[in-house]
Amino acid sequence: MRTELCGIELAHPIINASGTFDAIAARRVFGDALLERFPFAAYISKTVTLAPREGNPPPRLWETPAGLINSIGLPNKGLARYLAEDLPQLAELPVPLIVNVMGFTGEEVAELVGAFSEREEVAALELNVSCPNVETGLVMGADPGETAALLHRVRPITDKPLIVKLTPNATDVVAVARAAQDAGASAVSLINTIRGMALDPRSGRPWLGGTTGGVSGPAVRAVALAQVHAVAAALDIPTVAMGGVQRGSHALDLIRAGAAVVAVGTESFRDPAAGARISDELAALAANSGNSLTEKPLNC
Amino acid sequence: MRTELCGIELAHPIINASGTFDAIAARRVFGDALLERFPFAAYISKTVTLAPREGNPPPRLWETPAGLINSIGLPNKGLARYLAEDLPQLAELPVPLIVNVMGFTGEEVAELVGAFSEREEVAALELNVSCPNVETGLVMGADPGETAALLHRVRPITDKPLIVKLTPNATDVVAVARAAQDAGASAVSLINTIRGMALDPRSGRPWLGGTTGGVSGPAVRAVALAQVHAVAAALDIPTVAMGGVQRGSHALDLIRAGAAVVAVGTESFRDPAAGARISDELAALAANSGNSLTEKPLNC
Amino acid sequence: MSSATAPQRVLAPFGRRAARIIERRVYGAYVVLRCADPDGPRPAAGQFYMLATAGWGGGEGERPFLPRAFSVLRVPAGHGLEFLIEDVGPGTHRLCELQPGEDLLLVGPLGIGFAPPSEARRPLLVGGGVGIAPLAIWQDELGGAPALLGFRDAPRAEGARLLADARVATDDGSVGHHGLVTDLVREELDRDGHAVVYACGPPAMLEAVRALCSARATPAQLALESGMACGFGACFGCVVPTRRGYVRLCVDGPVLDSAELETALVAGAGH
Amino acid sequence: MSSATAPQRVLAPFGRRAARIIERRVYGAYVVLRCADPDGPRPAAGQFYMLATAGWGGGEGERPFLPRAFSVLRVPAGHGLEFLIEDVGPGTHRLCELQPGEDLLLVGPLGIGFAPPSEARRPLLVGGGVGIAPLAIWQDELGGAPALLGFRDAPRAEGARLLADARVATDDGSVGHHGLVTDLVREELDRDGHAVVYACGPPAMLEAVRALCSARATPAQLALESGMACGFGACFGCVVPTRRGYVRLCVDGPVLDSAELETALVAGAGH
Ligand SMILES: Cc1cc2nc3c(=O)[nH]c(=O)nc-3n(C[C@H](O)[C@H](O)[C@H](O)COP(=O)(O)OP(=O)(O)OC[C@H]3O[C@@H](n4cnc5c(N)ncnc54)[C@H](O)[C@@H]3O)c2cc1C
Ligand SMILES: Cc1cc2nc3c(=O)[nH]c(=O)nc-3n(C[C@H](O)[C@H](O)[C@H](O)COP(=O)(O)OP(=O)(O)OC[C@H]3O[C@@H](n4cnc5c(N)ncnc54)[C@H](O)[C@@H]3O)c2cc1C
Ligand SMILES: Cc1cc2nc3c(=O)[nH]c(=O)nc-3n(C[C@H](O)[C@H](O)[C@H](O)COP(=O)(O)O)c2cc1C
Ligand SMILES: Cc1cc2nc3c(=O)[nH]c(=O)nc-3n(C[C@H](O)[C@H](O)[C@H](O)COP(=O)(O)O)c2cc1C
Ligand code: FES
Ligand code: FES
Repeated sequence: MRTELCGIELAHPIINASGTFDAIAARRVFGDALLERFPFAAYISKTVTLAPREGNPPPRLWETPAGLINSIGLPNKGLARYLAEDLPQLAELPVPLIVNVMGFTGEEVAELVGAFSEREEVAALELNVSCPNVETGLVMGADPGETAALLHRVRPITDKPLIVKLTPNATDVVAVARAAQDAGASAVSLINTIRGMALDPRSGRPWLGGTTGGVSGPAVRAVALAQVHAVAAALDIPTVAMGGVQRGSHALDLIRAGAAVVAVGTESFRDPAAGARISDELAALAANSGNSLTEKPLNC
Repeated sequence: MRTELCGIELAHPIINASGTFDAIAARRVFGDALLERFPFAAYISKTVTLAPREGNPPPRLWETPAGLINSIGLPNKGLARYLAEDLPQLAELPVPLIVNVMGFTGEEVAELVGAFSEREEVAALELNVSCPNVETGLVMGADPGETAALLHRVRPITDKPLIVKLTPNATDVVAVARAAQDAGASAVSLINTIRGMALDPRSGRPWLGGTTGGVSGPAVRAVALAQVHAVAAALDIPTVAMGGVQRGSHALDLIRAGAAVVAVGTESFRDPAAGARISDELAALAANSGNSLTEKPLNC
Repeated sequence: MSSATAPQRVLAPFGRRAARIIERRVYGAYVVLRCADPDGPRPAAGQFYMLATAGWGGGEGERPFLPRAFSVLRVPAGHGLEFLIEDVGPGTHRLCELQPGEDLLLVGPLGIGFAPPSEARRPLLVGGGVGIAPLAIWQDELGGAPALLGFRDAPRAEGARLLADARVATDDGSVGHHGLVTDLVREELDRDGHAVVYACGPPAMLEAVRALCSARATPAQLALESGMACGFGACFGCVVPTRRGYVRLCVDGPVLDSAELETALVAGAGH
Repeated sequence: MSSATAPQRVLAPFGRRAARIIERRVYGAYVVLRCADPDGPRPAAGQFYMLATAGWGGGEGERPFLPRAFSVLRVPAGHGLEFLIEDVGPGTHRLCELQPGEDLLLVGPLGIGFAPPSEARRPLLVGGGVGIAPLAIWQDELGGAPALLGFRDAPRAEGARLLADARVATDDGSVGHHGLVTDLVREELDRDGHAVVYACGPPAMLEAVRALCSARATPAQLALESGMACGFGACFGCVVPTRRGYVRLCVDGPVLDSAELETALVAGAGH
């Protein structure tokens, strides 16, 4: 099941979704067993911003039918401390490292891209233009013009692959994806979480400290498949697909819909080793169904 | 729990969602018991179009985690036969009748609105500008300008309340809602189904005859609450809220988020009398929590 | 045969009700659940119910979510209902796990059942797999009729014990005729074509029966399957193509006159 | 006390594993599940596990979906793990229904447990409701320590049987002191303040204990609760505010030094 993404060699097509697996914390909890049995073929970091962020006030989580709403608010230590403290530890992972970055202006994104571009531990960058918890993210990734402008600004800065993470909260995701491709994106990834909300059963006020949040998990799987199918059919660059993947069959669906690589997010919360299980299930399915995963997907 | 919607008296705040309860078929199945224990405070018809429609080829249904994807394709007998055959039967229902219409041009919508406007069995009209199974529906309801233009075209034609049903598949649902209000809509209703897809596990090809469909049920509840909360806060006209309502507590959430009336859709498939149960549960909750449902919702 | 005058559509009580399971029997690969339904009417042969349980959901892939459709197998002397269930997915799996004392949540009876034999034609029952279910109650109603039943293998062929006067065919030849039940149907109709066929089973079997009968101008009533969400005409999801266009199988079927069909191969039905 | 030198964070095997339930006991309003965990290490007192079952989901409102966090109650002589569970919602309801022979799906041990008493201060255990769970294993590790336990009512007060040397307070006065457990804590600390307090319970109780102790400069270790999705630092959802900013309770807690907290009232915790 070896495959590749923008020239990055991958042992199998399953990686993690940004912000759903903290490899440094997981190593504190599981020790080096994590490295010996690392569940993903590449590791994508949680979103890094220029300045440190505390994130949203708690509560940050609400469980929904077959899903989860989160309003985490992109807490992170900021670029400087990330480069100094986290990158060296992440370099010890047995897989390629992709850093997910987000800025509130093109200038900020350019600074982030430039900084990581110089670090050879970093195989690629993912641009988060789609986090529904942060206004700007929604705007940038929802508008083809904004997305194109951002890519024109940062594409020249680095030779590393640039993966644009699309927001599902847009009228025409395909148009945004096309704009990203035309402006030089190396790949697109989708879906990010879908805007959602919950009320405190007792007070009737918003449960989440951030008022609204993003829905993930099995509840969004069918929406993800529709968007991946539409985007992959319209683009020539590879698609990293995610959204509610729990089993190899769900990954196979996304690959059949045109995805090059599949990311696992919320399911890792239920089982830290879910990525490895899903990759094994996918390999078994591909073997049985005689389905070569590299074959051109059915274009329906 | 008596309430009202655009001047229409309602015995309680629970009505059906368009296309999820065929009162004529239900009467064939359950007999007059349906009329004696009618579960909804008003009855909204399935979408009626000018010309008859066969609808999409089967399969039309796919079950998802805590949800359903449908690609029904708006089958209906068309305006002429609807007026002649269905309206007289629906007039026998013990509750006010709201007819949901959809056209592929402003002209068609105008013709539909004009025709129903003359029938005094009809208490109000719902404009479906949001059905994700029909291309035009998506476009009209996703664009504020298109929506305003449609309202300007049809508002002068009738004195009956016009409820605009919004699509959730839009970048800025609030902007579309505002456009509808400013152009004379009497109320808005949301959410319609969210675009989704499924593949045949065996062939890997799209399962649904319509290729893609719309997701409904508990899986979309958190998304519906977020959109209703945002729209109700921005509008002065009433909001009819729906999306995954299964219990009185879910209806209470939507009312606390600003909804005037709550519609039940997919849950009726699990229990035809769900609407009555939900209305009873809501009344009990309102009593206990001493929550007057008419009190101005918390604006958070 | 009072029953021959039985209505084909018995009205359902409005809403979903709980029916306590009083017996669970296993026939090879199939489970038969008997439940008490004091508030329900006696259904017509060929009608079906939408079934669910408490704690529906939580199975494979967080399913089932919607209720599932099941033909009534038999109405035991006295009262109550029997259903025949094959475990093919999360919903049937959950139902097959149910034990006496637990509740079924049901809506029904639903749909239109079999019409009594017209003229002096002899009834011939043709079933495949779980499709034998509606034939059992119909055989009771008719006061007897020969049955030709097809199964994949021996464990499933045990289902034949649910009907009287049955000839069996199995795909693997482990029981009865080695081959398709339609071989037996052809034989029977060649012997005496003056019959009316009542058939229920997988799409391919029904289509073969339809073709055989139309070639011989033998009237046939086919109980079809299609994916259903509601069972009472609410969702328009269960349509099958007929000569008069799409019809909702849950309210205009599940029994259709084969003359209405160009094909019995329904998209999305069967496993 | 070999245990006093026990590590506070025992590493967890990577991934989720099945643990067969070998005993289920009821203490009034609480259920104690004992499971075999041959592949798991001996946890430190105060650590917790994320628990789920097969067929998770399908409860009230199609939940639970995510695993739920539970402190280890006790490590029975030999091996295995015990958990104390109160049915407060769909997840705990499902767990309380489990019977011997069924499997728990667990990840753990997780988090940081209690630190041994510093100096010559005497340990004082303070628990409320299900918060008594981590105190039981800690009492074992310490080789004994007095416990002050608060409960809502008599059925819950039966939980006190899980610890030795316990004084009980109930809100309704049905058992022991009529009032809050913090009344007993104040009494104890006034009698002899040279103690280190180990507390676990509802937010309001922990906050009262924190205030009492800080007023007396009595060191206290508080085992907090917050809503968790993953339990191993992956989601950043379980943060609580401390003097050094938000910390993830699942990896930097659940036991926190009260000196780190301005308040123990955690948003979204408790029922
Ligand atoms: C009128 C009628 C009468 C019936 N009578 C009987 C009977 O007497 N006994 C009996 O055993 N069965 C009967 N059936 C069939 C029964 O309803 C189905 O076997 C049952 O619905 C399967 O549900 P499941 O969850 O177990 O399997 P599913 O997972 O629902 O799979 C069953 C089939 O549904 C399709 N499918 C798979 N996944 C999905 C999905 N996510 N969404 C939608 N479709 C999917 C596939 O074609 C699959 O083969 C009847 C059906 C009808 C319409
Ligand atoms: C470290 C730790 C140790 C614990 N140890 C124990 C123990 O030993 N014994 C024990 O019984 N409990 C323990 N708990 C608490 C236990 O985890 C919760 O009681 C359990 O998660 C409740 O799940 P539920 O599905 O039963 O209830 P839920 O429905 O999850 O409700 C429980 C609370 O969660 C909130 N809530 C309600 N609905 C939702 C929703 N949809 N999404 C998110 N939150 C919601 C509300 O505050 C509600 O009161 C511990 C918790 C932590 C963090
Ligand atoms: C708790 C949580 C935190 C997340 N944080 C980020 C993030 O920091 N950056 C980002 O681009 N996406 C983030 N996401 C979105 C996921 O990467 C992914 O797009 C989404 O969860 C859908 O996949 P899933 O259904 O498999 O979880 C987060 C998701 C969750 C649930
Ligand atoms: C099977 C089905 C058919 C529907 N048909 C229509 C329709 O004809 N017109 C319309 O405006 N909405 C239609 N809808 C959308 C519903 O009215 C409602 O907006 C949506 O299902 C969300 O509510 P729910 O989650 O309670 O089902 C349909 C939904 C379903 C599930
Ligand atoms: S199953 Fe819903 S209309 Fe037939
Ligand atoms: S529970 Fe996920 S980080 Fe703590």
